[in-house]
Amino acid sequence: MTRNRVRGRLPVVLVLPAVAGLAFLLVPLAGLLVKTPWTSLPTLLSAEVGEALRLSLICASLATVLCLVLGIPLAWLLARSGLPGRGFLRALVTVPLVLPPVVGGVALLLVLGRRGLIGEHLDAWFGISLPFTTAGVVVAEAFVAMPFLVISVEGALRAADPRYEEAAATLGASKWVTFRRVTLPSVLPGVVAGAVLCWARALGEFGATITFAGNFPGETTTMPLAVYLALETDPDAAIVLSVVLLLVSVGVLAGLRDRWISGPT
Amino acid sequence: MTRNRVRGRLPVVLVLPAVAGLAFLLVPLAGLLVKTPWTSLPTLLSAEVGEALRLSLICASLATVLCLVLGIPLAWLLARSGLPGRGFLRALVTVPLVLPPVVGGVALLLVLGRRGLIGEHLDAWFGISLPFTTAGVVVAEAFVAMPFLVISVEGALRAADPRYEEAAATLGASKWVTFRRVTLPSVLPGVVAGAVLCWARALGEFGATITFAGNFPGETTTMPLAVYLALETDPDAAIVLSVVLLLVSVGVLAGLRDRWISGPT
Amino acid sequence: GQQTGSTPAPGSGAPEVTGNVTVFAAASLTETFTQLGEDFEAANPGTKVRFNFGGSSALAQQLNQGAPADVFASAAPANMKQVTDTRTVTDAPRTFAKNRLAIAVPKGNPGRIAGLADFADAGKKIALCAEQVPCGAASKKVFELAKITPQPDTLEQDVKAVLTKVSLGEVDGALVYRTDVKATGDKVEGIEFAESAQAVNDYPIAPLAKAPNAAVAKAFVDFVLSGEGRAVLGAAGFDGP
Amino acid sequence: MTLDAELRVTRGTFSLDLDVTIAPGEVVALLGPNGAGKSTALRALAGLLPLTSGHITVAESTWDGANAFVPAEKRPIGVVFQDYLLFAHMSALENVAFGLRSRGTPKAEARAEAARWLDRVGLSGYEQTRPRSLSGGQAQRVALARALATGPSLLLLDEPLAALDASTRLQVRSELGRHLADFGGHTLLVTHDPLDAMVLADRLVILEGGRAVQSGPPAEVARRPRTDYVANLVGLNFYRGRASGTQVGLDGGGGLTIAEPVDGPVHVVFPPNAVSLHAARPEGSPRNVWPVTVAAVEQHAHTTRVRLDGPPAVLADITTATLAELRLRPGDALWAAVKATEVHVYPA
Amino acid sequence: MTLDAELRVTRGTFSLDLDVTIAPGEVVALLGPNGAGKSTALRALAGLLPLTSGHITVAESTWDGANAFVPAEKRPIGVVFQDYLLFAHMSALENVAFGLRSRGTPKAEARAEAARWLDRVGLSGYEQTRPRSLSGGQAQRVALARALATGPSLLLLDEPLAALDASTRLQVRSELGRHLADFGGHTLLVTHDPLDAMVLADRLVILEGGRAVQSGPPAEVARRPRTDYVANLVGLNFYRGRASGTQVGLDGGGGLTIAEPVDGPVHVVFPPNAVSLHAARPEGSPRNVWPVTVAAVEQHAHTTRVRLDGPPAVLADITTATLAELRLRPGDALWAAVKATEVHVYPA
Ligand SMILES: Nc1ncnc2c1ncn2[C@@H]1O[C@H](COP(=O)(O)OP(=O)(O)OP(=O)(O)O)[C@@H](O)[C@H]1O
Ligand SMILES: Nc1ncnc2c1ncn2[C@@H]1O[C@H](COP(=O)(O)OP(=O)(O)OP(=O)(O)O)[C@@H](O)[C@H]1O
Ligand SMILES: [Mg+2]
Ligand SMILES: [Mg+2]
Repeated sequence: MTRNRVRGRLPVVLVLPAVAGLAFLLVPLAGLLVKTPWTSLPTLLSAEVGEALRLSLICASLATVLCLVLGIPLAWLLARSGLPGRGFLRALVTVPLVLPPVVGGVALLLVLGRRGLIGEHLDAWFGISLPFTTAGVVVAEAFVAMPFLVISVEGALRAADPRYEEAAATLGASKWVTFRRVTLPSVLPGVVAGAVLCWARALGEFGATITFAGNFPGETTTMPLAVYLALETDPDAAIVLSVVLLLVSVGVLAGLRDRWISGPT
Repeated sequence: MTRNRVRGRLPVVLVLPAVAGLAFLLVPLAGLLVKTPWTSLPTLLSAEVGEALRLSLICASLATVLCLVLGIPLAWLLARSGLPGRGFLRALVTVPLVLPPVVGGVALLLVLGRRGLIGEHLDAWFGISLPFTTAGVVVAEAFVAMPFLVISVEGALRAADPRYEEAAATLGASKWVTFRRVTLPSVLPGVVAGAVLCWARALGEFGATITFAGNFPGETTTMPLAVYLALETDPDAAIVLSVVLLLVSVGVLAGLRDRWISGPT
Repeated sequence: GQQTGSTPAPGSGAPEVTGNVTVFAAASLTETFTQLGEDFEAANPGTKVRFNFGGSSALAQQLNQGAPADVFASAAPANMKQVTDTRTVTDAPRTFAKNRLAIAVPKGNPGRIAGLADFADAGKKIALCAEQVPCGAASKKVFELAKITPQPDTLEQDVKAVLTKVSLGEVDGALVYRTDVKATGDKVEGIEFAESAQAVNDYPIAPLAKAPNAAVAKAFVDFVLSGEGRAVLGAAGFDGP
Repeated sequence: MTLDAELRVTRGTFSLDLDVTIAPGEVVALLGPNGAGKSTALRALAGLLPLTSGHITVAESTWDGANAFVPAEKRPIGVVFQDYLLFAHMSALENVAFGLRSRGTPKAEARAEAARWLDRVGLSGYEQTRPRSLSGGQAQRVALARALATGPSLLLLDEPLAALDASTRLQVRSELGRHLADFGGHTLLVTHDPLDAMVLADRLVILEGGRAVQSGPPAEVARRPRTDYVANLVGLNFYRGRASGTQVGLDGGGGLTIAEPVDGPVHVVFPPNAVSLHAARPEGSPRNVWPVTVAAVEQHAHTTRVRLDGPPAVLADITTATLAELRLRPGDALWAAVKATEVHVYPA
Repeated sequence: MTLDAELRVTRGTFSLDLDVTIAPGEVVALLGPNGAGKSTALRALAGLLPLTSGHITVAESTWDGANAFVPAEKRPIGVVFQDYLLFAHMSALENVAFGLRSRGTPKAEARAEAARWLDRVGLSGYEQTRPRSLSGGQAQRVALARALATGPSLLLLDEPLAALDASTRLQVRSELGRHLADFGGHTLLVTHDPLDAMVLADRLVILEGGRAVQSGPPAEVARRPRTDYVANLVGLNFYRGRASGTQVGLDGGGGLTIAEPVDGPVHVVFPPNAVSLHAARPEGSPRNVWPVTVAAVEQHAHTTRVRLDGPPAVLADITTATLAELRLRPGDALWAAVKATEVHVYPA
C-alpha cells in the first residue's frame, strides 16, 4: 500500500497569483520560442557565436566569483557590524541597479578608464588598462551584478538567528571562523539565491559592458553584445541568439542541484 | 561610567574585502559625482524632467507592487509546495534576467502587442492595448524585475525553519493564514531585500521599457529613457540626470527604516 | 561633402601598410563595415582590422575617455564633433556616405499609409525617432518642410527600435532610413517620398590623433572613401557623399 | 468518542509501532527513554507526520488511514512542542491568541481570552514581551497557554513542564491538573518526570525503542515495573529472576528470599529505603543479607543514596545518622540487608 | 585562580545584581524561579552580554570591567545553552568537534576526541546524525558533549539535563559528576532539579528576581531554607514566625510548639512525612495538633501527598495504608499532628 498524500490542499489565494506570476514570466518566453525562426539556427552557429557564448559564460562566472568574494563580506558588514549609517550604506549599494547601465559604464570609464581617476595611475604605474579587455568585461558585469548578491545575502543574514554565532563564539571560534563555518552555511540558500541572480544578471549585462569594455569579437563581445549587433543586421538572428543564451542559462541553473539550494535538514 | 565596547575586533579577512567591495561600488559613483557638471543642473530641471522622474517613481513602485503580489506566492510555490520539476521552474524564472532587455521587450510585444498571441484578443475583445501606455511601462518593468523578488524570497523561505509553519497548522491555521501570519513575517527581511532589488531594477529599467512601451514624454518616458536620449546629444546632461535619479533612489531607500529590514528581535 | 575622387587604389603605389587597425564604427554600419574590413585585409595583406561597433554617442564617450582607437566612423556629425572637440584628429572628418529617410510600413501596409500626410492622423499608430538622434532630427526637418504636424505614439531611441515595432505590426507607419528598410528584408515595406532629399544625414569618418597605427588608419579611411568602399556602401542603400 | 490509533511510522533508521487508545477525558502519559519515539508519536497524532501504515480514528472519523488524511489544521488539536516553537515576531499575547484567531474568534475576544490564559500560567505582565526576551520557563508557559487556549479535543503535550522551576511547576501542574480534570477531550502527555505522570495521568504507556513495553494505571506501573527504565523511573531496585518457592535466583547473579512462594520467571522489586547497610554481617530478622561494596554515594536533600555493587547490585537510601556512623567511601565493603516482606514479586 | 564576579546587567525592565565567587574546582549551582536571571548571569559570564557595571575577574585577569572586555571567543569557557543551539548544518560529531577545531586541534584528532565524547554521553552511533533528526534528549547530550570537549576552565551549564529521561539522566549526571570531580576549573550549573544540584554542586546560590537570596553548601540550604522557593525546592513545610520560648507564632496565622526555646524572628521547617493525619483529634505525644481541611490529594509513586488548608496550611506525605483508612477527598476536615522534635527552627 502506498500512501502518497499531500498535506492538505494548496490554498487558492496563493496558488492563483503564483500561477499568474509564472505565466507572466513564461508566456513571453513561450512567445519568443514560438516565433523563433529555428531554421536560421544552423547558419548562425558560427565559430563567432560559440566564442561569444564561451566568453559570456566565463565572464559571468568570473564576475560572480568576484561578487561573492567582495559581496558576502560587504553583506555581513551591513547586517552584523553595527556600523553607524548602515541604512545609508545599504541604499548606496543599490546604486548600480538604478543607474542606467550605460551611465554605469561611463562611471566606470571615469574612474578606471585610461584617463580615469584611478585608471590613469593603474596605467602609468603598472601598465594595467581595464577598458576594452576581457578583464574589463568582468569588472563591468561585477559592478552591475554585485548589488543583487549583497542585498540578497544581507536579507538572509538579517533573518538568521544570531545566537548560533554566539554559541560559536563560546566555543572559541573567532569571528572569521564563526562566519565561515556557522553563519555562511546557515544562510547558504540566500547566498545561492544571490549568486544565481548575480550570475544571470551578469550573463545578460549589456549597457555597462559595451560602454566600458567595448565590443571586440573574441575579447569583449559577449552574447548580449552579439545580440545587439545582430539586431542591427538581422533581427531574426538576434532572437535566435537570445534564445540560445537563454537555453544555456536555464540549463546551467536547472543543473544546480536542489542540494545546493535547500536549507539544512 | 559609560561602557561602550564592541564585542571584539572585526576580522580583517572580512572587513578588507567588504571595504574593497564597497569601494568598488562607490568609487565609480564618486567619479560620476565629481565629474557631474552641476552648473547645468538648473537649466535641466525642466518640467519634462520632473515628469519623467515622477513617472519613473510611480511605475517602479507599481511594478514592485505587481511583483510582490505575483512573486511572493510564486516564491512560496517554488520553496514549499513540493511540486515536481521545481529546479527547472526556478531556472525558468530567472530567464527575464538573462534575456537582453530589448529581446525581453520583443518577447512582450510578441505576446501582449497589438498582433501578439494574447494582445490580439485583449485588443479585439476589450479594446485594451498595452504598448505605448503607462500600463505597458509597468508591465515591462515588472517582467524584468520580478525574478529578483522571486529568487530572493525563495532563498529566504528555504532558509526559514518550516516547523513554525507546522506549529501554526496545529493551531488550526489554514495554509493561507499560516503563510500570511507566520511564514511571511519570518521572512520579511528577505522580502524587503527582494522588493528593494525589484524596485531599484525597475527604476533603472530601460531596454524592455522602450521596446515594449515606447517613448512618449509624459506617458512612457521614464528617467532612464530621458537619460539615454540625453546621452545622444549632451552627455553631461545625461550624467546630471542619472545622478538626480540616483540621489532620489538613494533617498527613498535610505528612508526605509531599519525596522522594516531587520528580523524579529 | 569633401571630394577625394583622385585617391589612388589602395595597395598600388602607396607604401606597404601592415599591422592592426582598430575602428570604432556606428552600429548601423555593422554589416557594411564588416564587409569593408574583410576587403581591406584582402587588399593589404598583413593588416588586421578590429571593429568596435556601438551607438555613435557611446563610442564618442569611449573615445573621449582615451579608448585606444585608430579610426572613428560616426552615424552623425554631432557625435564626430564631440570627439573632435576634445581629441584631435589627424585629418579633418570626411563624409563617406549619406542616408535619407523613407516611410516604413508593415508588410501589406495594413494601416494604409500613403504618404507623409497620414502621419498627422491621430487614429494611426505612428513611430518616429526621438529628436535627439539623427533620424529624429531629420524627420523633424522633413515634417517642417512638408508643413505637417505628426501625431507620433512613440519617439524611439534608434532606427532599429522603430523597425522592430514596424515589423511586428505594432505601428502602422514610421520614418526611418532607406538603408534600414532595405536591410530588414521583406517584413517591412518602404515608401519613398519627395521631401526626403532635403533632409539627408551625413556619415563622417576620421583617423584619430595618437592612433597607435596612424599609417594603417589613414589607409583604411582612404579605402572606405575609395570606389570599392563606395560600391559596398551603395549596395546597402547609402548615397554617395 | 474514543481515540484509537495504530501508529506505524518510519523515520530514517528509526521505526515506531505503537497502539494507543485514549478514552474521552482520559489523560495518557507517554514515558520512555530519549529517542524512544515519543515526539514522533505526537507528531503523527498531530498530523505533521503521515503514517507509513496503521490508522488514527477519533469517534467515527478517520484522521489518518489508507484512504483518508486530515491535515493538521483540520484536526481539533492543541500541541506543546518540546522546543516550544513560539512565533518570534509576535508578542506572548499574540502567540496565545493566534490559535483562537485562526479558529475564528473575533480579535478582541481572542486577546481577552489569551490574556486570561497568560494570567493562569503566571505570566500576566508579559503580554507584550517577544519570545526572545522571555526566559526558558516563561517561554514554555506561553507555549502551554497557546495549546490550551483553543480548547482542543486532543491535547498533545511534549514535556510541557520540563523548563519550569520547582514552585512554578507545582503551580502550573496543579493548574493543568484542574484543567485536565474538567476536560472532556483526550490528552497525551509526554514527560520524563514520574511525578508529572503520576499526578496528571490516568494511565501510563511506556515506550522503548519505538514499542510499548508496559502500560497501565500509574500506581500499578509504579508497583510492578517491567523494565529497568520503568524501575529506574519510579525509583525501585529491580531484578529479573526465576523463582522456585520462596527462593529467587537472579539473572544477574545472586539470589533473594521472598515471603510468598511462587514458581517460574519473575520480576523482583524493593525500594531503596528497604535496604539497610551494616558494617558487619547483621544477625536477626532480615532474611536477605549479602556482601556489597560501595560504588558511589550521593547526597540528596534529606537522604543519602548509596550505589552498591553486589551481586546483586543495589541502591540504598540511608539516613544521615547511618551515614555518620558508617562514614561511607567508594570501595568500602559492607553488608546489605532486606526483609523478605519488603520484597515484591510478580510474574515476568 | 578564583573567579570573582560582580554581575550587574540591565535587560529591558529586568535587572540582575549578583555577586558570585567560584574557587578552582568548585561547582556552584544557580537555582531560582523562572525569569530570576540565571541565563542572564550565564550570558554575562560567557561574554555574550556586556556588564552594565561590575566586573568579572579570573585569577589576575579581568574579563569584563570598566576598562577591559574579553570577548566570548577569547574566554576559555564551555557553555550549554538552555535551547542547545546546535548547528543545524553539521552532524552531531562535527558539532562536538567544532570547539576543538576552533581552538586549533587538528581535524583527525578533533574528530576522534569528539567521537569519544559522544560515546561518553551515550550517543555512539549518532555521529553522523543532523541535529534536526535527533530527539530532544539526544540533542541536549550533544550540546553537553560539545561544551565539555574543549576542556574549558569555566563551565557554564544552563539546565544541561532537563530534557534527559530518568535513567539517561542518572547516567549522564554521574558521568558529569565524575568529570567535574576531576575538573580543576570553575563550574556554574543552572538547574531546576534539586537532585542535580545536590549531587553535582559544592555550593548553591539561590537567585530570585535578579538578587541572590541564599547561598551555601547544598545540605545547609536544604536544611535551612530562607524563602518559599527554596523550601518548595527541597520539599519542606516552611513558615516565618516569631518565637518566644518554645512557642512560635506564625506570620500566616496559627502557631507551633518547638523543642528548644529560642526568641525573635525565626524560620520554621519540617518535612511532609513528619505530618500525621487523623480523622479525630489524636491524643498522646505530638505537641502540635491542629484542625485542617483537605485541599488536594496527589498520588506519587510510593506515597500520597496531601495539601491541607490550615492555619497553618501544610503538606503531608501519607502511606497507602493511611490513605486507604482515611479515604481522603478535598474538603474533608482532619487533624494534623507534628512532633515538636521534628520541627526545625532557625533565626530568620
Ligand atoms: N527528522 C528525523 N529524521 C530521522 N530520524 C529522526 C528524525 N527525528 C527523530 N528521529 C529519530 O527518531 C528517534 C525517535 O525520536 P523522537 O524525537 O520521537 O524521540 P523522543 O522519544 O521524543 O525522545 P526525547 O525524550 O529525547 O525527546 C530518535 O532516534 C531520533 O534520532
Ligand atoms: N533579550 C531580552 N531582552 C529583555 N529582557 C529579557 C531578555 N531576555 C530575558 N529577559 C528577561 O530577563 C529576565 C531574566 O531572564 P533569564 O532568561 O535570565 O531567566 P532564567 O532565570 O534563566 O529563567 P528560566 O529558568 O525560565 O530559564 C526575564 O524576566 C526575562 O523576561
Ligand atoms: Mg521528544
Ligand atoms: Mg534560563
